[in-house]
Amino acid sequence: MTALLEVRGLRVVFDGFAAIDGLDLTVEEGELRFLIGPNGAGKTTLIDVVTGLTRPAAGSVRFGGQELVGRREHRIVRMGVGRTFQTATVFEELTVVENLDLADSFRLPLRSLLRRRRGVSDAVASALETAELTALADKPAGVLSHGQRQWLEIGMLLVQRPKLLLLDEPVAGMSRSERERTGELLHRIASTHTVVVVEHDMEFLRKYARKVTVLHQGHVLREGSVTEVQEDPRVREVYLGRAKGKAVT
Amino acid sequence: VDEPGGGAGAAGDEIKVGLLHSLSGTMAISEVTVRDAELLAVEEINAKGGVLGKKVVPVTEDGASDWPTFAEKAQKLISQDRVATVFGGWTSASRKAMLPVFERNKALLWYPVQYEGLESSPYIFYTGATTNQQIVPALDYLASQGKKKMFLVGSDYVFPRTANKIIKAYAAAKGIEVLGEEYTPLGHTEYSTLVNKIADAGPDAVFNTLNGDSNVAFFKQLRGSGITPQTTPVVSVSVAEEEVKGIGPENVAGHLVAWNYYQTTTTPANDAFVKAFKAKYGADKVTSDPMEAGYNAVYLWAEAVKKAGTTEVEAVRKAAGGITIEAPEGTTTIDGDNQHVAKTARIGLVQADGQIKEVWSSPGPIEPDPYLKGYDWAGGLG
Amino acid sequence: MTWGRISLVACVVLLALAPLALSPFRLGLLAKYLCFAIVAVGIALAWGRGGMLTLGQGVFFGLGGYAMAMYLKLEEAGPGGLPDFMVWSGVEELPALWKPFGNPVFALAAVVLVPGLVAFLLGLLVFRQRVRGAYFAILSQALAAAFVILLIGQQGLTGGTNGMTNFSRFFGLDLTDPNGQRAVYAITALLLGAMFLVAKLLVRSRFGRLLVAVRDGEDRVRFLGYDPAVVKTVTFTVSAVMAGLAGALFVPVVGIISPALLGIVPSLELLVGVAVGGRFVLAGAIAGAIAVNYAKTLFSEDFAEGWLYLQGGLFVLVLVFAPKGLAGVVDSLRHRWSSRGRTAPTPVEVAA
Amino acid sequence: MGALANQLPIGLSIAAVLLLIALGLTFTFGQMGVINMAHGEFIMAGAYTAYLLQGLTSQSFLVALPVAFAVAGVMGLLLEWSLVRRFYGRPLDTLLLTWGVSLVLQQLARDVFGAPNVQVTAPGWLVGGIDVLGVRLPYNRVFIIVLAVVCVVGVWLYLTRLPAGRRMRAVVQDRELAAYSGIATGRVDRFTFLLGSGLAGVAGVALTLVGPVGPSLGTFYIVDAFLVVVAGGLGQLRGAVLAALALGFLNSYLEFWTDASLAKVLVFVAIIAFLQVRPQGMFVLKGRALV
Amino acid sequence: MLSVSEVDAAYGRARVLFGVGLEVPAGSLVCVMGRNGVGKTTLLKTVMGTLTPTAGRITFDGQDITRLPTHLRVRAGMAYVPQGHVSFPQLTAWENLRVTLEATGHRDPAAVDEALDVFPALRELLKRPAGFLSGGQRQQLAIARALITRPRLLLLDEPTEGVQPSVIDEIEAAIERLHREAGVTVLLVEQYLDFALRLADSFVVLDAGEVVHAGAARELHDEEVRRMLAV
Ligand SMILES: Nc1ncnc2c1ncn2[C@@H]1O[C@H](COP(=O)(O)OP(=O)(O)OP(=O)(O)O)[C@@H](O)[C@H]1O
Ligand SMILES: Nc1ncnc2c1ncn2[C@@H]1O[C@H](COP(=O)(O)OP(=O)(O)OP(=O)(O)O)[C@@H](O)[C@H]1O
Ligand SMILES: NC(N)=O
Ligand SMILES: [Mg+2]
Ligand SMILES: [Mg+2]
Repeated sequence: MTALLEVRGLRVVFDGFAAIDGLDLTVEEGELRFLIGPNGAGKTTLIDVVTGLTRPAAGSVRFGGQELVGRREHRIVRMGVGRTFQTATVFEELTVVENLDLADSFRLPLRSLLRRRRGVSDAVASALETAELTALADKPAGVLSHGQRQWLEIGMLLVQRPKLLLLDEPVAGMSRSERERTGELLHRIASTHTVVVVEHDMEFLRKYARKVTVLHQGHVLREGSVTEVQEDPRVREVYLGRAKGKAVT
Repeated sequence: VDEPGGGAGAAGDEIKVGLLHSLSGTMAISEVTVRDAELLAVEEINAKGGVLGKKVVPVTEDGASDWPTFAEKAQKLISQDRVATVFGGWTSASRKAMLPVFERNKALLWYPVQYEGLESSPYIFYTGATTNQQIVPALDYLASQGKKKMFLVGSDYVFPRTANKIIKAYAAAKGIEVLGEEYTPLGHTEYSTLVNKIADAGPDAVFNTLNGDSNVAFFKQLRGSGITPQTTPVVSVSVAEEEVKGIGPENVAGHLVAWNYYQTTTTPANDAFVKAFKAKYGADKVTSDPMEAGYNAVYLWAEAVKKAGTTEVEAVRKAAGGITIEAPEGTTTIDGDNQHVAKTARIGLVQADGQIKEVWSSPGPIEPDPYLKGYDWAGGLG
Repeated sequence: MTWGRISLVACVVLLALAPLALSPFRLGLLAKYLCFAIVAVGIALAWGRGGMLTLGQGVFFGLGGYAMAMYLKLEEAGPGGLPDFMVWSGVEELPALWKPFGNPVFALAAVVLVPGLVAFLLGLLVFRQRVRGAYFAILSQALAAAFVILLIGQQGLTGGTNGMTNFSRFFGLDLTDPNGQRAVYAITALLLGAMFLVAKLLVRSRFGRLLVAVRDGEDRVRFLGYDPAVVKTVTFTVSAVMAGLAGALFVPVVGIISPALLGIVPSLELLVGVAVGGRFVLAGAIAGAIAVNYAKTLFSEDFAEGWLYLQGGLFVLVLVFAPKGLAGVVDSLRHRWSSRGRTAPTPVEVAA
Repeated sequence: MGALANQLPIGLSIAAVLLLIALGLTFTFGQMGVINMAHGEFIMAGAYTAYLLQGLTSQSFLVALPVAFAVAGVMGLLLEWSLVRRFYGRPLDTLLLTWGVSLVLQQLARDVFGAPNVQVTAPGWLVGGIDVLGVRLPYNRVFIIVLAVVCVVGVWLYLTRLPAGRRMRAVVQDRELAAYSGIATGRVDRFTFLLGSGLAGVAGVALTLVGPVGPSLGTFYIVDAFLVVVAGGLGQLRGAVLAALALGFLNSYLEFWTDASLAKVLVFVAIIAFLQVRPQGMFVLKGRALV
Repeated sequence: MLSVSEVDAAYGRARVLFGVGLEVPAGSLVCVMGRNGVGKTTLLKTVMGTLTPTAGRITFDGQDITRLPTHLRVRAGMAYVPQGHVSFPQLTAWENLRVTLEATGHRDPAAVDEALDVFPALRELLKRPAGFLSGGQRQQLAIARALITRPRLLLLDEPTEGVQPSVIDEIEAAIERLHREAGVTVLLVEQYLDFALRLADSFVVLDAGEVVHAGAARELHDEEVRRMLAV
């Protein structure tokens, strides 16, 4: 296995406050990595930096050997990095299919963009199925419920066919059964892609995680298997809480 | 289907005439009252039995301070309302926009405001001053007062630019130094820098061709600057009683203006005009040169129609030459060749009460010379 | 046939019959409205679809108009001659900027390329820096103000406030002759049709969807791998080219081009038609532009002094009661018609 | 050299005028997101208030300041209550809406006061000027500078120190959440509009010292006022002050070296250039949410 | 204390609630449950008055509040933590709290301290604009903001979403304290069954905008209810 994502000496400063401070992180090709850590540890900020939304004060982010820092967002997407957002954002006035189709078409040259969409590509069709949105395909995304929106967003990420997927709290606010579905989907995707997931849901983590990285105050506190991480007293101290680390089953 | 040209407008027992001025926008400040004066003249003429036994019916249109609108509305008055003639315009820009419309349709426009000359359309009668009846006498007056260094300030459009071209030719010939020449957009209101430039240059006099609202800002901002009428008078050619009112007399008092008529001009016709105007529009209203020129225009046209016996354009044009009326400004005669009128030039001093006192006048009406053919120094112009 | 098709055909027939039914003066006015309708198509694209409220469309209208006017003026002045305004502005030699405009091919290309290029450069500078919404609107408004001041300040080059007027020929057509005027009308109507089709195709394409996405979530679009600045710049450029073409035809139609047509107020008036007609629907924008300009002519003829009340009042009413314009009203009427009988839930007000 | 030095206070006074007219917009535009094109007409209303009041008392000019605040403020309040409140969240529509209103108000002024300009006589103590170190300072300019400073400080205190200011910012940022926090949002909206419009009225009184008083008064200033707010960054008082100063000095020196027309064009070019360097100056981060 | 009867609600044309009825006795802790998109948030918004019901009646303390403006409901003693980490983004965290304090009836500054004691992590963030806070930090702020009003009825819409496990414990403890010690009545929407189970006295299950089940908390162990909550 080779390193797909290499973060080295990363530092992000906002108004004198270092949200990320000396972070190093390596994600191998094909990995399913979970990222956890206290509120404000810098998880979302890390994703923001990798995807070009935030500029670091120092450090480098290499993706497949290429530097990402300094590139514009859409360039990074075109290199094969995709993400979702902590609160799902879809285009409410466009239909579900159109949302997916746009995510699928970014590789088309401007010339073909000027043509009308005819039918649905295979990728879009299968994403519709995966997200169980086939019945709602021609509805504007604005009418979707919270959970369906999150699914649509995951679907859009899938048709984008990125090499690296960054998911920011994909199951937050989802009902129990939808969490399960998402978890299974994650597993399937992870067999062919590299995936980084940020989550606070420990139940979900225990069920689907292999390798976990714990961030704290902008740097890596611990890296290891679910059990290793869970037993680590420092992780308990800053993140899990004294009593409940294993109380919840 | 429309047929071009005038001669129309006299259907039945009415004669329709168009009044085309800006009733909205920046120029409304000046033009509304001109329209009022024209309406007064129409009313008076009708009271005396009309023209050719027919009642004169005014059709009002708004040029909206927008030159293309002037052209469009002129076309509408001509081809839709079939007016016998149009009285209208203020800025030279509006006149230039209307000119092709009148020429193409062979219809008549009466233009009532002082302007930059160098024009003589067969389908326009110019009842305001051309340059040799206003600007040149003003320059002569300044020269006679020993003013040797001048600063030129104007709005950025054809009238001020052309006027200043003439002033510079004059200055070059008469050994007057032009220290600066500055233009600001119409409607500009920030003059502190310009005032500073003037103070820095230190002229004997400022020649002001600003138009409209800008005058207010200019004079208000000039006042605190230390430049006084005693040391450096400003002579304005587009500031009349109406504008003085808006500027605030205390801000312009002591400065000079150049026109052909003031409310204070003493002629029997003027007494009647001022009285009638105040009676119709309110005692606090003032009369001014462009208003008077608009008022005259209606009378001059009426006389020409009477002489021609028809409102037909070519006949009226032919009849117009030599038509004379006793206007508020004095005897006024149409020059048949260039369709301007002979006018008396008057230099005035703005008083603290807002009225303008005549301090000099030409010995008699000056024949119009729009191309300044009678002036050697003006050889290179137009 | 759908309702849309039927009304489209009806409009085409009406426009085709107009030269037979209207006096040359009225036909000229209609042609003028059609020019504004062409601009409206561009605005509906940029604003309705792309969310770019451009308050400076007069600039592009002007660029197209001046390019055309320069050619016509030179044509009229003849070889070696000077346009009339240069003579009275004291210009003695034809300025270098003017020289290529003697060539009709160059002038026609300039009508398209100059507004397009200016919009492209400006769009790139502004959109890449993520200026949007109200900021873009105000910036474009300032652009209109600056452009007008620039034009006015260069009297020898542009005719200053007067602009250029007095055109009698247009590519061999006699503009003083009713037949020449009819021909110009026909060209304008055809161009409007062509622009409508171009816009329609654009809206229906993937690019059109992308544009809507950019309007509703510009930042999100970046994460789909598109550069919103490019999408916006392209659209802005297309709408500018439409305005430029309209300006170029305006010159023979109305016979004048001047800064007074290009400033902030005229640019806003261009928007009014689009807003009244409905900015989300191309046909609505066209209908709105024609209707509002017709209303302006009508009102200002009959109530010259009350025109501003009517214009302002009408505008406020439309925005308050029909925020999606006439097209929105038509749409909801159609909706009500088709859902009659069924019980529709009463709309609920979201109070805060 | 003397003239060049003179441009300094001129730049300052242009900045003061710009700031005074733009200050009200920090409320209606900066805080509420309403592009109020009728702001210019509220300025006009303030100026006409000064016109109507003159001669009534010996210090009618000073009396006009609070009265104009009230008159323009109430006009703003009525505008908010009758129309603008239906338009929250649709800033671009408010632009068109208030433009319609501004046309009506202009015509109304024309019908009530007549198309020609009216005159407001400056009080005696504002006539003339003094020379400081060879630099000429007209009293009316000094007055405007002082008034601008007073208003800026007042607005700053209001926005940052007073509960009412906090409430206002809260409502603007999230109307629904503000209601959940117990804030009477409707009342806050109206009051905010009243303040912003009232400041326009005050500016109108001050402008009678240096410019024309007529129906078109507002149109002369409105574009510049919006530019100041935009260049300064929306809702940023500090930004607006800096932008006004920058535009003031830029204007004064560019006009000195070139002319008034070119200066205006160059200022626009400068703003576009500034954008390339500091795009953040032009918009405010609304947190980390995507737009 | 709160009674919702036969309430219908809609967003424009889309009807979401159908004759919902609900009783929240004083001093109780009622949990609303249901799958995604069944109308839980809509119900709370209707109770808070940002959505006016098209039919039905809502009373608080025996008073009809169906048409009462939201801010008056808050002053009457209701507080609401909306779903999804909402804050005033450009106000600092401190200002977020302060502005709420000033708008409430009691205006006791000690309330701010009490709220911050529940979320000590917030103390270091007070000067930061809330829009810059992380999702979980904002959620903590949102709950703190509601506590500041010293409500008698507290409505929480998925309060644990995006919050780290240890803080979820803190929230649980705080709700418990408020409920047991201060006697605050609580209406809770929660997806975490365990969290809900530990706190609630009684529960209501919504499905497709209708109440399909209501009962005491212990019944929640019933397989039937679990099934109801599944897709
Ligand atoms: N633009 C900004 N300005 C100031 N501080 C910021 C900014 N963006 C983020 N922060 C701070 O940086 C820290 C890291 O935030 P981040 O969103 O990455 O946390 P997180 O790990 O995703 O937390 P959570 O689990 O709550 O989502 C937080 O303390 C946050 O307040
Ligand atoms: N603003 C809106 N406009 C139109 N429909 C809406 C709106 N908000 C919600 N809905 C619809 O109303 C229904 C109920 O939504 P609500 O947010 O109340 O669900 P919920 O039970 O809170 O779901 P979740 O668990 O995902 O938060 C959903 O079908 C949703 O699509
Ligand atoms: N003729 C003028 N004053 O424009
Ligand atoms: Mg996060
Ligand atoms: Mg919900």
